[in-house]
Amino acid sequence: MPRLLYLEAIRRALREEMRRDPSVFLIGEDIGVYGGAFKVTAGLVEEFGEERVIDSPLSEAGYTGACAGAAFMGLRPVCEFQFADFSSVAFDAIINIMAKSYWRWGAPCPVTLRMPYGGGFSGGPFHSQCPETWYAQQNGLKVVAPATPYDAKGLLKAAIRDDDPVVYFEHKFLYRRIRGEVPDDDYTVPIGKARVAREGGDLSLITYGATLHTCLEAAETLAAEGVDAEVLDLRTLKPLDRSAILATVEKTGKAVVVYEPPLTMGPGAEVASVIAEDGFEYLDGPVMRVGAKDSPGVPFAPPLERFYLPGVDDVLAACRKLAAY
Amino acid sequence: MPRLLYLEAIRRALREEMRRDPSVFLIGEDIGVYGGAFKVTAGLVEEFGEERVIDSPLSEAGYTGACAGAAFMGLRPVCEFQFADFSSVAFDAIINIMAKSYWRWGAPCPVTLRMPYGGGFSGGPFHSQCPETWYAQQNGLKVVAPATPYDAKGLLKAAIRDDDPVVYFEHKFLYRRIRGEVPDDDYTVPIGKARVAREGGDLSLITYGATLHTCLEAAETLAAEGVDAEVLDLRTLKPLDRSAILATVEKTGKAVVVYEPPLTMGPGAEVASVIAEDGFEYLDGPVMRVGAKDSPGVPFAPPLERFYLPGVDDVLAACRKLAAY
Amino acid sequence: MKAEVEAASKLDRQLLLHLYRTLLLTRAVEDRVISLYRQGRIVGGVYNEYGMEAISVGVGAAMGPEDVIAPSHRDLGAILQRGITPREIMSQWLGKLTSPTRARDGNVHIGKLEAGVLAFVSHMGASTPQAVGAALAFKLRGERRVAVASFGDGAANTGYIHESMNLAAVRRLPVVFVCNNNQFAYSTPLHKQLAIRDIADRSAAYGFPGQVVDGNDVVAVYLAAREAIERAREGGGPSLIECKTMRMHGHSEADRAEYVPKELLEEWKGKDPILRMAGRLREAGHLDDKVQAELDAEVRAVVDDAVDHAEQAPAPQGPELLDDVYATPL
Amino acid sequence: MKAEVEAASKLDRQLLLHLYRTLLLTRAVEDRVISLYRQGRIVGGVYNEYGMEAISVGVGAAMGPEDVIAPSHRDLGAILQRGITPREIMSQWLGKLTSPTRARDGNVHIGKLEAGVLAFVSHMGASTPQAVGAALAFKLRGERRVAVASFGDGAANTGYIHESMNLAAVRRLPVVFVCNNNQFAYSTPLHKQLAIRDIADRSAAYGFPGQVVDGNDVVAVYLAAREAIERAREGGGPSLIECKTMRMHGHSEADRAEYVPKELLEEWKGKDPILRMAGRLREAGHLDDKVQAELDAEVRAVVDDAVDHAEQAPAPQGPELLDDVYATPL
Ligand SMILES: Cc1ncc(C[n+]2csc(CCOP(=O)(O)OP(=O)(O)O)c2C)c(N)n1
Ligand SMILES: Cc1ncc(C[n+]2csc(CCOP(=O)(O)OP(=O)(O)O)c2C)c(N)n1
Ligand SMILES: [Mg+2]
Ligand SMILES: [Mg+2]
Repeated sequence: MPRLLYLEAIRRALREEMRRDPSVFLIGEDIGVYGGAFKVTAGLVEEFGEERVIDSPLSEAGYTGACAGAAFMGLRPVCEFQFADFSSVAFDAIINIMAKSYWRWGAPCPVTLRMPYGGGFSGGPFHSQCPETWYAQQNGLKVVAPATPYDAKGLLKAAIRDDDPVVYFEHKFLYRRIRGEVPDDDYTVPIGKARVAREGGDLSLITYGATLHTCLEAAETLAAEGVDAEVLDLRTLKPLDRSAILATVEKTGKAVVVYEPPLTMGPGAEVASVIAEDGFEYLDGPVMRVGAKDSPGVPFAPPLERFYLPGVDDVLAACRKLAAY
Repeated sequence: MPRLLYLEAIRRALREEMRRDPSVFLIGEDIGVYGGAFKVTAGLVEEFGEERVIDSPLSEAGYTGACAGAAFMGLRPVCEFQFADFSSVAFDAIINIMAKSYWRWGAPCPVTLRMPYGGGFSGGPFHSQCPETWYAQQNGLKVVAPATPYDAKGLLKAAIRDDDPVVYFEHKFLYRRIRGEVPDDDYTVPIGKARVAREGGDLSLITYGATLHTCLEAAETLAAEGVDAEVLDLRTLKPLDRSAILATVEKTGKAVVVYEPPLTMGPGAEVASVIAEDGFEYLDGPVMRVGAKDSPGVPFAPPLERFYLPGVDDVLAACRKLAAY
Repeated sequence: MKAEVEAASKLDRQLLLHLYRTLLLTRAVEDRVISLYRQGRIVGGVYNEYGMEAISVGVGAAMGPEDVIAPSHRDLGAILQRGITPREIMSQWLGKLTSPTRARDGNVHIGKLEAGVLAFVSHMGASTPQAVGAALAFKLRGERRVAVASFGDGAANTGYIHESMNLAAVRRLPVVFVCNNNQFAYSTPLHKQLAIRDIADRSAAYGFPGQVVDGNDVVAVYLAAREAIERAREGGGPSLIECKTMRMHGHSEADRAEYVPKELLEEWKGKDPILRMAGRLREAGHLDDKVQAELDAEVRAVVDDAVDHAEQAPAPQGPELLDDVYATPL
Repeated sequence: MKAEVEAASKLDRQLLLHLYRTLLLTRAVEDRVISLYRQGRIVGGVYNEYGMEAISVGVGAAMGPEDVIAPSHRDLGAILQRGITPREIMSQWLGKLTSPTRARDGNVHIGKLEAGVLAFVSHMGASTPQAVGAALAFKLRGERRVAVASFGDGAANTGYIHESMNLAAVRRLPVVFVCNNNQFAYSTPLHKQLAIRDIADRSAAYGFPGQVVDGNDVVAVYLAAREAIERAREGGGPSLIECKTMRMHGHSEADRAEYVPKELLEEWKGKDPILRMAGRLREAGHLDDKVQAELDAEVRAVVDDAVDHAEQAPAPQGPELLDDVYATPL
């Protein structure tokens, strides 16, 4: 089985889906000849032509709204934001046109919204955001955030085939840093299903995206300290896999929710709330959360960004406190 | 002391602040001669003129962005959205221009964003939303949501005088349904401070906005059943008054968080998470939440909307379950 | 009147009577909704195109069966011609399960894929990129279909319209933009909304043709729309039609519209599109008292039936709210 | 060249030398940033206005001391004239606490209220309504100040620009829109971005004047900007200046820009704004080898000092991140 970069896995999924289904097309800025700001779509315009790999004018609200219209006509647009940050100007189109259409008037809106997101590379306040919360709060959307090349391919294929609007969070920091086994075959990863990334019995680390790797690293250190952490990779943020969350807490009795957006009102607040309500009887300690610092933006300079981002040490500190509880 | 409608209290605050400070001006759609879709600004253009009560073209992104620019020049814009729902097209201006400016480059951005919000009048999916979550997740913003005429006036005055962007949620259903004592004098209600709206020792109802009244009504019924509920009115959603939340839970050991947005990922998720982490040792039962149904939109027809909105019965059911725990 | 009669004479009698009948039906539905509203039998607010019917009727008549429209909130006349029935429309006003939005949405928020009607989104401007996207789909698949985007003079100033028109222009998409300029956006008069005389001129900012049409002349609207739609169908790209008209009622029926100068209303009352079309048909010998009476009766029967149907239709109970949330359930 | 010399001759020597010196300084800062970037000493990506300096230099020179600019990401030449020092600019590139954004933001995201520079927001178009709002404040207070909004040919297609221009037109605000048309938006060439020849023509869609200017001619830009700014200052309302130019480097220094036709670059190399201005000054007798050498030395010294300063400036530790989050602390 080939070992691919996270980014290559995404490209594979796009290419395979475009070959499989002529109704799939791509739209975004600089995705054609240039291959996208991160080269994710490199080579696709050569294979599929300019009608199916569309370089849009600089108009996110317009082309996102247009994706909804194309989807209503039966196409399957894959809509790329150059950075997830810029989807803020298309927020209305996503939450009001797309998310509500099937429920409101029975029109399926099979759009995949590709969101290169996350920090860790001195991108500053407007190129590093984690806007999962913007979308995970909106019912009618599905929101996924793969952490591995395998899931990146499988979830993207599932998203494209899904008849609902799916917000697909691809972590920029993982693009070229993570390599993993990715089958050549046509597989999908089901939307809505979490995955136990590491089995353990002492406490549960519940996370997704880039912080999965932070958690796995922390888990190794904890193991050396005699604490056996289970790591749950949520993979889907909407709808949440409540039963997987409750199952791991039932098993360990202790939960730390880890995510990259700022701590307050981050997506892990919902996870913690589910545990505090439906998993209360399993709990042997407080439900802890580790997120980024509550700053208005992701900072630019490396020392600030290191301080800002949740790191292995932050996860370890929370786990040690909880393990000792 | 005059007993004013919630809506009149808002208008008073606007008039008093405009008289007090010539740098305060209003901008929005139809707020001048027409007095606004809800007549909140009725009479103000007559007193302050068209330069300070500006009927904008239909361009929320543009005029919200312009408010930021005017604020940087030292004015204090009060920016009205005709319905809070429509702020989705100004989302970027609020979270990227306004929320980050002081932190990022030291420019205070004293804008008050008036958001008529909430359901209960068959307004349908685009005129009834509760977008508190959109803004409460963004650091750098302050978010307030008064539930009484007294707070409506006091928090609006505090918001206008504040040097940060403040998102002011005024509940449409309360406009003409709630009357209360509102002093003629110049008082403010501090941003960031919750208020115990009803003392009680058996369990805590933690809420804000229109559901404060739902909770107070439920508390009366519970009292008759021998359950003495404390009701905490958060008043500010960002930053949360964590100590008030923890204090009431310390007192009662049981918490039900009640809010009007859909249950999942609603603003109460953060409240529940704070309790589950920092109030864990006080807890005698699960942290429960009552919110609207997880539907993609607020429905139009009354039977659907009644089913959708969290009502007294929903609050009672949760409280009875928790009281019996 | 001369030019009008001449233009009309290019159309056959059947088409002219279709336009007239649709004007009558549109007005009749509006009148009935208003009277139900006054009786407190309508759920929510009431918006209509009173006095502006020629625009949506003319545009709707010019569309082909496979074409698609993203209507504004004042486009009943077009919707009625696309196979959405008066029964469905009345069900929508009464919040019944038989409405196209199954009581989840209301009033003018009607959409139906099979009818080629994209459900109106309240956010002004937000419907327009959807039409552009539909046109994109038509072009990509090589279909000879056209999308129509309809919006008002207020909506014209939203970013959505700019981005939509520019995108359509760059890709030469088969889309026709129709702006109904009724001189007001809620209470805001034109001069506070924009600083140019003709919104049609904005087409030059994108590189496609624009024209001004008398929005109270159903034949003029029809002819302009037909030409623009055929141009788009033949690969000629987008165009913009500005229809000048006047909003004769309040923004909604709850709005007494005291901000509208009385004289303006008086002036435009004389331009009522239905009376004008009637006069023209009579002049051309297509209409007399007998035909008028037949049409009135026919239209009344349709509306009566629609209201009866809607009143008897089932209302939602509540829990249906959570059916069909996802098109692909988990 | 004849017309240029004539236009230039209307300006006095001091002003011409100021323009030239600022062009040199801008280019020198760019060159130094690029060399630091190649050495791996810059934090983050590098964007510059290489070959386009005449626009921001000309516009910046035309602004009054109390005026305000919402710059684009290629407006160093204007920023340098507003009292933001090369030291501050280099501190920004190196992510130091002495930068105007205290290392919280970087590269071209420079802003300073006292200097009348509104910090650039990455989101294309988002800076423009801020300039409109500043102009609104000036008008409301009766101040004789003008706001300048600068943006590119790509940004021109965002909804923000449409809404901003329309709002400025309706209220006749003292704002000057400057579009630097450098023929590319990242990799996207003009014809995929818009379907008209001159972006300046879009001003007609709002009802104010627009004009095309040779963006590589600093004097032409200066004169056009001065006229537009003075018109705005006198209550004449907004206007749009489109400066035609060419982006001579990649979108960022990491972009090899292979999508740009070689011939296009060759053609525009000959139009370099600095060489052109030098030629003109020499022709007019304002510049000789000696003056040039003095200017070069002066500019080099300024840049050397700025880099030294920035390198020695303190870097953030981390926890300062959470200082000064709110202007009104709780
Ligand atoms: C983005 C947005 N802002 C505000 C509103 C509230 N609103 C509804 S209709 C309307 C006026 C629309 O004017 P116009 O586009 O001219 O259409 P008309 O009603 O005149 O047909 C306004 C302000 C809205 N629906 N959407
Ligand atoms: C809303 C938004 N979308 C995408 C981007 C990414 N981006 C940065 S610059 C750029 C191209 C800008 O082109 P133009 O406006 O012509 O300015 P230029 O870089 O040519 O000076 C793009 C697409 C962005 N910054 N903002
Ligand atoms: Mg109108
Ligand atoms: Mg450009």
